[in-house]
Amino acid sequence: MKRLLKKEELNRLLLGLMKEYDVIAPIDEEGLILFRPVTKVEQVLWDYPNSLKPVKEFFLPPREVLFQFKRGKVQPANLSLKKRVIWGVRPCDARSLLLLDKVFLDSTQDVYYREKRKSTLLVGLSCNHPEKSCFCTSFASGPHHKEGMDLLIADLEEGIFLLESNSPEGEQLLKGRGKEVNKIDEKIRTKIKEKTERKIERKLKPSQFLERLTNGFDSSYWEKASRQCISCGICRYLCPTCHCFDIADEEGERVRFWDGCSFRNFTKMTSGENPRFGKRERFKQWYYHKFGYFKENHGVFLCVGCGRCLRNCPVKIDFSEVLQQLPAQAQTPAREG
Amino acid sequence: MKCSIASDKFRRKFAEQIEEICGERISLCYQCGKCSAGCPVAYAMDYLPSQITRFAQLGLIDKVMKSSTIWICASCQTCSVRCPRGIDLAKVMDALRILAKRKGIVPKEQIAPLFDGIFLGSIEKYGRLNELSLITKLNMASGRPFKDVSLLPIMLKKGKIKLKPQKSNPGKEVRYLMRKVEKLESK
Amino acid sequence: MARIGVFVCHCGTNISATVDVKKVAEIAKGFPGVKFATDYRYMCSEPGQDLIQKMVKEHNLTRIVVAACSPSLHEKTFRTCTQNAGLNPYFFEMANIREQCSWVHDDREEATLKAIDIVKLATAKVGKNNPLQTTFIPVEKKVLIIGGGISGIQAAIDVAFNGFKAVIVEREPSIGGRMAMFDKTFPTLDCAACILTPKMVEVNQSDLIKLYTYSEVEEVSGYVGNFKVKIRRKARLVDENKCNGCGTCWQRCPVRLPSEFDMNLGKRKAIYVPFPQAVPNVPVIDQKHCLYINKKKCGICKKVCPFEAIDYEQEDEVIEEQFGAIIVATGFTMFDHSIYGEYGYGKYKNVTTGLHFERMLNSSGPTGGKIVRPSDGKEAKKVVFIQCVGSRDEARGMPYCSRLCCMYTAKQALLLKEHNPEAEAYVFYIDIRAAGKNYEEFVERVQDEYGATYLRGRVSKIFQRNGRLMVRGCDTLSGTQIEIDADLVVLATALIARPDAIKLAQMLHIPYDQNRLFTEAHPKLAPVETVTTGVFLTGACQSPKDIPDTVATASAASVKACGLLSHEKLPIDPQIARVDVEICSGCLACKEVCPFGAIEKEEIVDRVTQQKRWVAKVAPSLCNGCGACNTACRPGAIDLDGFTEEQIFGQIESLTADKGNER
Amino acid sequence: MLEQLRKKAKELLKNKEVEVIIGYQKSNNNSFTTPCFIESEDGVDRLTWDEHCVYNLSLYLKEVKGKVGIVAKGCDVKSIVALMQENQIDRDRIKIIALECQAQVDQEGQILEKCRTCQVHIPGMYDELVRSKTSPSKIESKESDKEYSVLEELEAKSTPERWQFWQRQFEKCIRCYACRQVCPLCYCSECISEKTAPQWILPSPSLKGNTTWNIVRAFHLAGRCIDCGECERVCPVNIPLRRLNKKMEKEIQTMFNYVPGLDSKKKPPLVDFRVDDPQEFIR
Repeated sequence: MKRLLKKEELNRLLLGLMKEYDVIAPIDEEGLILFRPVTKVEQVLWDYPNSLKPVKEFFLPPREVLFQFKRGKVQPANLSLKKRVIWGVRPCDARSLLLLDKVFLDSTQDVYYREKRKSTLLVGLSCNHPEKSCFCTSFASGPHHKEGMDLLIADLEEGIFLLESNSPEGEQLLKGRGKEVNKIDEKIRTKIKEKTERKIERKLKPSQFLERLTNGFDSSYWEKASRQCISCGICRYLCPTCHCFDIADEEGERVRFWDGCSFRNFTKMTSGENPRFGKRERFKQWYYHKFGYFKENHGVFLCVGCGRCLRNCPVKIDFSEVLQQLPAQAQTPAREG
Repeated sequence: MKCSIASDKFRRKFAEQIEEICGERISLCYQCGKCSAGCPVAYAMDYLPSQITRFAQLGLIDKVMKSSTIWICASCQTCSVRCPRGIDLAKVMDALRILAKRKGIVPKEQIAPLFDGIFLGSIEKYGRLNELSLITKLNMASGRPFKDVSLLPIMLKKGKIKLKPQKSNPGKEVRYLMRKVEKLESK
Repeated sequence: MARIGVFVCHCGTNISATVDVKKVAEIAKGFPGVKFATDYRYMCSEPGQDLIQKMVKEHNLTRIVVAACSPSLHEKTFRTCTQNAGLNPYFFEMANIREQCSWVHDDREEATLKAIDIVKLATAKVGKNNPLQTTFIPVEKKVLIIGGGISGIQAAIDVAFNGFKAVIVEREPSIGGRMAMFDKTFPTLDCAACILTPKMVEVNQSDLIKLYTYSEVEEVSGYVGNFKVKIRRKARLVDENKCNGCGTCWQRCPVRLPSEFDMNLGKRKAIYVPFPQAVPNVPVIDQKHCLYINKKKCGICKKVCPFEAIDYEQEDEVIEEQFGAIIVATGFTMFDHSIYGEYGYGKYKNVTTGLHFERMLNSSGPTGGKIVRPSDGKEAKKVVFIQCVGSRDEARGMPYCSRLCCMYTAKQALLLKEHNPEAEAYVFYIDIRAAGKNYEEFVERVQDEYGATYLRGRVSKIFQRNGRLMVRGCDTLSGTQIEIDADLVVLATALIARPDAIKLAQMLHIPYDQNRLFTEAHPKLAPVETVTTGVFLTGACQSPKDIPDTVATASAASVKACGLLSHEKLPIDPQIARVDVEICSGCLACKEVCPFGAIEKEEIVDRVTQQKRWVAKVAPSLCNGCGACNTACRPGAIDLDGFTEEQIFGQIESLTADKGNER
Repeated sequence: MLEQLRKKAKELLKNKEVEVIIGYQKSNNNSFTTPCFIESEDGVDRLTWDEHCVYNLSLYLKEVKGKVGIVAKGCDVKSIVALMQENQIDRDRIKIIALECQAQVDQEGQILEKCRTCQVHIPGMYDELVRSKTSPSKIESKESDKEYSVLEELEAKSTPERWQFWQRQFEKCIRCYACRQVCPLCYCSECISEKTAPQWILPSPSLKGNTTWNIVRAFHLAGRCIDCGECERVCPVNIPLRRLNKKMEKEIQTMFNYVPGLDSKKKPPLVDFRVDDPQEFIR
């Protein structure tokens, strides 16, 4: 179902949702654009580059209590959650959830993730002003993709919005709102969509990645590519698809929290052995996981091209280029990287 | 109070004088104060016995001679018995009194020197003490003529005082002894 | 899982009067891991220890906690007891419920609760104790003695008597120190030289004693049993092996200089031996004043020396030797009393110090034993001695009593009278401290027999009137202000630490007090030891001491040193710091903060990267387990055996676990 | 300046004085720079120098083995000094190509806070110095007097207010450890935050753990931090970390009259003991 809504009608839709659901939407928090629970329509941002942190934090939180214990008594975590809406999700982030679903729901189901996923509606906002670092079109996504959302809002500018449902729940929300969408509206939308897609200059050719990775595992290229890297966790933590975590006991709680393969202790074993001790191995692992192993296991790349890794890298490593420059052949790599 | 202590020679001479009279060495005193602490009449003295010793050590003769202490000392010998350095302080006091008398430094307000004179006079005259004349003479001389008058009848009644002086036979011998002492003293 | 036994001591009524020991034991039964708990009247008694050993067998205990007094008293007792029970001695913890509980509290209920917590901490810790093993290190059988005064000389003689080698390092050209400057010694009035020189000769002739005079210790590293010491042998410019001390050189030397040994009252030459009995009897050339060295003129000494012993080209030499123990005998120096302007030092030539007077008394001294006024050389008849100059003066001097001034002043007053019966001696004192065998009698004799006048009080001012020194003081005993016209004033200046004492202390890693005096390990029970094992103290570098005390500490220190050396190997306490080289990043902050110099740099090959890198290494024999490195280590690579982070965390957790969840 | 820089770099490589030069090159989108590692003479032309060279390259010194040349600004040289003091690098294998630097700018083109009070426009230690011919001063020199003015606002707050301020900041922390990783002085091979037996710092991003982490880091840098400001720059959630370190710097300067990174012969005060050290804090 597609409907055309004016700004005020859209606001009314949001206001209505706030009564029934916990609404999470992008806001400006002291200069940071973050998804946060909102109670007022005015707080919500409409025109924003993508949020600093991806929405994965609402499904795989940075810190999550699995259960509590005290002197032998175990108290399971409360999994029931109030119905919630994440409003204003960008298509890239929505797609990242589909990729995470493959990890957490495909075979063994992760109840913590599943319950959160089940009780959440995603209302997306298509992207008209992509950033220089964006490259979603290279990874089966795009600024106007509705994949993974219950409802997608497309900004047709001049205060008119085209809303398209993508699930029964989404359809339910749209019922009786705005007016029918006609062909002209569709045309305007296509035009905007194409214009936006053209703005995304960064184009990758992932089709060759798998082969290059297979050949390049031992390449000294990685040594040079990783040299600038400072092994922080920014790219991993801000990536919407990175999903590694660690588990620890903290004062009577067993918690699960984000971890990343860039950290030296990520693979450190009790014995002291560490198969990925070196920076180069840790740097490389990220690419092999995203574009090698995940592709082999799930048929898709574990990347949505949101560009956060590029934008936030402290030393301006161009992650999108690293694989482009990986030599196609296994032999001697380029002289300097 | 500012004063220079006496010269070494003078001090030594003074100490020797005392030693000559009573045989006690005041240089032994290390000022522990036990004499002053035990003296039963210290309350009435202007300087404590230990202070007198210190003055004597430093040769401050004037201070020693003019002090009431040497006259108030009752020679009870408490200090002598207790002195850790074995100084017989009662003897030293005696010596100081003798020296004072020799120098003619006898304070008028002190009864003790008066008493001594009258006492010795009585001995010289009678060969032994005549209590009645001693009391009468002493009270008259010290300007308190009626001091002990009320006691007289009781003492007479109990035979403690005789109106007539009792003479001792060997009065001559006593006088001889006293002459001899005077002779020695004047040397 | 550890099986813990808790034993709560009554200590008679020392603990039980304030702490409900039965209750403590009862509650301890409920602590994690505790399998047995009881109380007993005297745990340290033989039946008490038997009880522990019996219960270990009966209840199959693997860890012991004794709640009693301070570990400094009985930890060793119970460690041995634990060992005798068949357990590692470090599977024992002591809970101090006496000094830290019963003795300092009076509320029985509260004190009992506190005792329970203290025991809980100990049980939490003991459960995480690791078995520790005592290790051993070899011993170099040679003692270094720093300082060649009477203290160092006596120590060397005693070490040699015990059959061990000793090396004396003396800064001056001759051994002998201060005692060589004295005339006679109190209270016996023995001639100082007569009793000192035989010892100096003995040291010189002993096969076991080596003398490095005109030398200084420059660097000390290593640890007990294995000290490595660098010694700088200053250039004498005279070959010790060739010279036989004939004296031709100094007789002919044209340069006359004030003699330091004679307190500048006499003269010496630019090539000189400090005093006739010097050991070794080899002169040194004073490079600052030698005409040849400075102006390339003269050179007479070289020409006249029949043995060609003069070597102007000689240079300082630094030698390194290894020692098993070190005895510090660096002595003292005199307080600089010029700070007391009222005593007119420097202004009036006739105001001198005890050491000046001592040289004047000495018949081989600069005045040939005459007491004179330095101003005109005429005989001094009236001498005023002032005690406590710089001692017992918190405002401007040292807070402590210098301890021997009372005695040497009495001695000097006596000797003054012996030299000239006509002379007068006046002594201003605050208290007479004559606490020694025959000391009090001596002071009395000086007053009584020799007629020295003792005046109790400090001198306020020394000034000049009609060309004579006027000393204004007070006799508090008579309550009179006193002025004495004196020929000579002798100040009994305080004995103080040498100016470079701190440098030496830091080199040896021994502590010193606010007065820069070296600190003994325990003022009562370890008076000649320092906290650095293998370094011992003797003489006045520790506190002012007279000759008998100095000699006594010298013998004590040498016995302690020889005791160490008599072992083939030395055991070391295993409760020391340990570096986890996997974590150590080699910043060596630990090395900087270690007060014992126990940490050194070590190169290792990294297990993972296979590359060389620097890490910290603990020398077990030097480490005292103080934990300073532990706190300085940022990544937590250093842990302290016996006090590991796990143990401490365990203790904290045990206290917080049940105290409600305040999160 | 750039010409000079490239020339000197070329010489060093040519004469085999160094095997690699760590410098700056233009990043892919050209408006910024990124660190680069140059191992041959013909790579030298990639070197660049402008007001976007914010990175403190001394960070890489420890991991690059052998003889190495480094392009360094005044502030970067301070960290090299500190690393030498702490035994981390061997001065002999390092050639410092120092650059006179007026100021660096952030992504928005604003002059960095630290540059406004910079005292080391010309580095204090170097092997080669590249100076600008004109020396245009973008900075009012007076501002260097106000070194600690950045703290004024915080110091004016009451203790509870300050605590609240920092709690709000630490709440944001995601424990990406970028502050640690970018810090040249956070070189520990294993960080205390990674220690698990016992665990000093809760590893998950909880307020408690975050607070401990950030405060422990500030303490570990006390008397050592040379104020390159990199931690604050890289923090993805904008925690004003520089203020934390600057406060420590100020306290230590007041107490011990010591500024880190200026003299490699001096001992940092927190690993040094002197009898006359101020001891008010333990009274």
